[in-house]
Amino acid sequence: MSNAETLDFTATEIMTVAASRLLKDGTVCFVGIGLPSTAANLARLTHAPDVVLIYESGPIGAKPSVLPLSIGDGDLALTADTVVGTPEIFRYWLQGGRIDVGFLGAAQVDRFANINTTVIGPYDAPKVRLPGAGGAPEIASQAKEVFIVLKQSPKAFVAKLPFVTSAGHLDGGDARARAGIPGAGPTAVITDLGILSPDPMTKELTLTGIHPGVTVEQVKAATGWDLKISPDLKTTEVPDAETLTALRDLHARTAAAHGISQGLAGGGEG
Amino acid sequence: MSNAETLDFTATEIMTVAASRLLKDGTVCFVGIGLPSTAANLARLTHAPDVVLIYESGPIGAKPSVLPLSIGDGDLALTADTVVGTPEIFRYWLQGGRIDVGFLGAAQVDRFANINTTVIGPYDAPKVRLPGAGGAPEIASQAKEVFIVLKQSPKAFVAKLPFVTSAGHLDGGDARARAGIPGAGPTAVITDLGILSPDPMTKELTLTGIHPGVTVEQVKAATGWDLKISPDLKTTEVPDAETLTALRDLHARTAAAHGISQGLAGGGEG
Amino acid sequence: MAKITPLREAVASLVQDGDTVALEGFTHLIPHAAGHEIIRQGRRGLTLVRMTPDLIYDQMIGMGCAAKLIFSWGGNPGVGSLHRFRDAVEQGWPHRLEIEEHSHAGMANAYVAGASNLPFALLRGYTGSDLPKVNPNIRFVECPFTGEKLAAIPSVRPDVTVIHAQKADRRGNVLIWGILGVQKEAVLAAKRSIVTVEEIVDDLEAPPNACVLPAWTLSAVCPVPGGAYPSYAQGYSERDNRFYKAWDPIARSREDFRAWMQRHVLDTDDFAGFRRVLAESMARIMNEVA
Amino acid sequence: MAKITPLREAVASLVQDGDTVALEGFTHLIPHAAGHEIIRQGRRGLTLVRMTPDLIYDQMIGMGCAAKLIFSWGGNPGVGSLHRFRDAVEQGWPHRLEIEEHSHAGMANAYVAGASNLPFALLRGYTGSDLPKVNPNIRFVECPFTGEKLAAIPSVRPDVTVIHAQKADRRGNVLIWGILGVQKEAVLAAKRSIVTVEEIVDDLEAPPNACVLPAWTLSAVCPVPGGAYPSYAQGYSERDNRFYKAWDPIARSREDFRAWMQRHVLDTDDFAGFRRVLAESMARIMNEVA
Repeated sequence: MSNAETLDFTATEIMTVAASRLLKDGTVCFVGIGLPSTAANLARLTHAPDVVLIYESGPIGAKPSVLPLSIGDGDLALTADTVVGTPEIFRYWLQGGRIDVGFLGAAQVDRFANINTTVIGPYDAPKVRLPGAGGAPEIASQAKEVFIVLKQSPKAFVAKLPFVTSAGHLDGGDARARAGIPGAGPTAVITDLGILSPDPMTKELTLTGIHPGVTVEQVKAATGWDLKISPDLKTTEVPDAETLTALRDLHARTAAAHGISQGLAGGGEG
Repeated sequence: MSNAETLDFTATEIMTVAASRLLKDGTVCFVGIGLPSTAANLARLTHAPDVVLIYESGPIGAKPSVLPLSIGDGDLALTADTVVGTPEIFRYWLQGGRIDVGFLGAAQVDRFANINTTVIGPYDAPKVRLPGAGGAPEIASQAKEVFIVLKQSPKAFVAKLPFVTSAGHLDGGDARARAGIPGAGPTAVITDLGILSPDPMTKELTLTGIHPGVTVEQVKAATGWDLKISPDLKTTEVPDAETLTALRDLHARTAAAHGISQGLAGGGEG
Repeated sequence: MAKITPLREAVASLVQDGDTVALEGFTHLIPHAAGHEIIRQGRRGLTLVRMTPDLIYDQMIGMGCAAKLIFSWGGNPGVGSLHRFRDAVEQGWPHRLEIEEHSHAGMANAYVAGASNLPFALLRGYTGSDLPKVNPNIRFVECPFTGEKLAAIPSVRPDVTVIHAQKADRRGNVLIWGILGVQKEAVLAAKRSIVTVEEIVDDLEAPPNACVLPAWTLSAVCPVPGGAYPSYAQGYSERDNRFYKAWDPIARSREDFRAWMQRHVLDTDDFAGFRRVLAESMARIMNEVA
Repeated sequence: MAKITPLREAVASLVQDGDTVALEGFTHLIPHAAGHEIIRQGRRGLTLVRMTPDLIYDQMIGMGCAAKLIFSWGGNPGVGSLHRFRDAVEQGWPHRLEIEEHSHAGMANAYVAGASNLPFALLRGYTGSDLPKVNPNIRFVECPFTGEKLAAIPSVRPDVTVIHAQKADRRGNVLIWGILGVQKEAVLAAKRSIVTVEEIVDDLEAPPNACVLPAWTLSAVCPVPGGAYPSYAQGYSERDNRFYKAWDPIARSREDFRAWMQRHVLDTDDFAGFRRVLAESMARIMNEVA
């Protein structure tokens, strides 16, 4: 590990590795495309070979050798244990209560880990029209727990969302349970600066982990509310050489297979 | 045809042939096991090669070379265009409104072609417990029209049923439409003695066809109500040699394939 | 996660007295071996669920395993009545059997609703039928958009679902093909599940979009070749139509039934034992019914 | 019963101004050729339905075909925004676009309800989301057994559904495999349907339990090899990820978009013509975005 500490890695890489580490082996994971898919597949290729990856397009137990660029890439189908129709995914598998972890991206989150992917500005006259809900509202409510991964900035981490697309902890405290929403909701928000977790009582997102080389002031500056810092703040373990190699190989294979630059392997459903 | 008129045939054979003739080529038919299945397959093997046979166990477009003894015989699966799950059969195909003809058997029918397959005697203390509804209630209400085939006797053709399992024309007249039931309901009841059809206005079952060699008195004696006779009563055309041969070959193939006597090829789901 | 285990252990650990149990199979793949094992282990007070209760439920009911039956068609397919089922309903022998009766469409939708974690199934059903008069679990709801009245019945959520399938791989993933019935829904609707299989293979060789139940959705996978007999497993065996016919006279009398069950099921160790004893008596049975 | 017919004739006879039209495909098998033909024939006032409106809907919206969009996720998958969709919603160009917005679970269930001839879909959905505040077609019903509150949304029942599939036989039976999305439900929910296919074969060679749409459930089957481009057809072609990336700068400006559509779609006779002109311009486009 002392060796690995001298490695260079990007902020996106440590975000991906940190997110990946949260996935335990054998977990059944409903995977959003983009960063969640990268992190989930990295977990599968490293410490969690038996993680079960389910994509909303239908593959169950997908084991892609390269990253899918869309939620319905052929490699997902060819490597899966089975491919069912999209209605069945949402009915028997997600609503059926079979998902341990929902792994989501987001355009914006608020201090209670509610998610906006719908609009910036008023719904009827939006400043920016975002893609919309996709699978997230029901993933956020029906998976046993939810991990959210997105880059941290004041525009993305806002005190109050213009639109709640998918429920996190609503107004905090026991609001989620009172609303009759099953599942623990978001238990971790993994960013390029650190890891935020809901306070056990208030459910307000609190900085519990910080990536090496990042200062608390940097994280606070990238957050649109007065971010609370856990008294037990931990510094994220740096990615080891093996994991970094696995991640970079995965990206290289993906770029080669899809015949495009890595930049395209970003986010989005479809 | 003059040749055929000299042929011997049994009452069951002419019932089967008469029922078979009602199925037009290209019809999509939801088939009950037993006599309906025999008649439907005879139609497919003679005048209606493009009839589409759907069985509740899942086969769509089944083309069995021998008669199935149960609703889920392997030959149905192997010869079908596709085999779907039973829920899909009832949801997308029957309830979806895709069935032209529902072809049913029955233990009892009443004067308005309502069907009983549940109990003789009171429901809570039945004299005879019959097998129950199976697919019939929704076939009877959702197929565009319904053919019923059963042997005629005073015990089977009763003025009033102890239990209405599946709706025919309810109390007659426009009762069915008023109850919001789609589909034309039973348009023909084919028996070993003749064919009964609902009166266009009252919907009371009326003798419209009589098999050769059968008398009107015989039919009346086999009916538990004062059976009306159509002024336009037609004598059933005798089965031609080709059709009879096709039917007998089908039974012979069935007996040989299933290694049993023909008697078993009777009725029943399962 | 599926444990690959002998059937006896699976039934011992997963099926409890008083459970709601669905043994499903639509003519094809009926889990007879598992039904016999439940009888051998003397389970009582079960609520049995099945669209088409046939011989195996006739046996379980006659042997006193069942307190209640939820069903839509109970008969000996291609032959006639289930005499033990009728005796229970008509005469209360060996004890009273509560029944909850639906149509196939109702039951199939109730399994779908169970697999979907919905509390009730919604369908266009039961219109004009007397079934809603005798089954308080058939209710009606109004469409909030059109005002139409639609039938509603409670989901089926068994404690245990038991099915038979063609094969499993060594991790416990199961492939079913041919007539699928409601088995997938019945498994996904249940808290626990047992799948008996014809064989365990290295690779399922499942075609794209095949009906595969991943190992992590199952509790136990038990190799029982021929475990559907007298039902069949497509690609492995044929339905033994003679046995369905032979069952009729056996089940007609309480005494003959009890003696037959004692000799063929209670006094045998497992399904292989049942098949051996049955082979011995089959020639005689066949002569009697011929 | 499916007529095997050229795509131009199918669109001319089956898609009318003002229709509710669903072009479905989940990344895989998106019917781009059919979308182009609808644009070429100048259809107007359509209510477009699709879970994941992507490039082809961006084109149809930008060309003024759509009055309304019913959807759950609108973006350029793996790239970013749909600029024509955003321009319509944010600026009302080329005219106002009404939107009815759901979640994927809602849309998928609405197609299932449509295929099942139910007036509404029942799901556990939208809890805690603001979507019910902006979409009056998201309502709630009570379970008549447990009293639980469940979401209800109207069925999707398109006038026409359009999909792309791998192959049809000469009778018009269609086989789809791989990622299936909601295509089967979308076809069965619709009054009329058009299926473009990679090829017409003598025998589908469908595995047991494959996703087959019988000819009698379809209106028209149209051979259009590569008709999903830049989407893909498993077993026939790969997704052209470069085109998805190239689309971003083309769609950013109204003028560039119009010029591109004129040259590549309006001025070409059919999808083969589109592919020829695109091949000519692709090298240049690729250079520009590199």
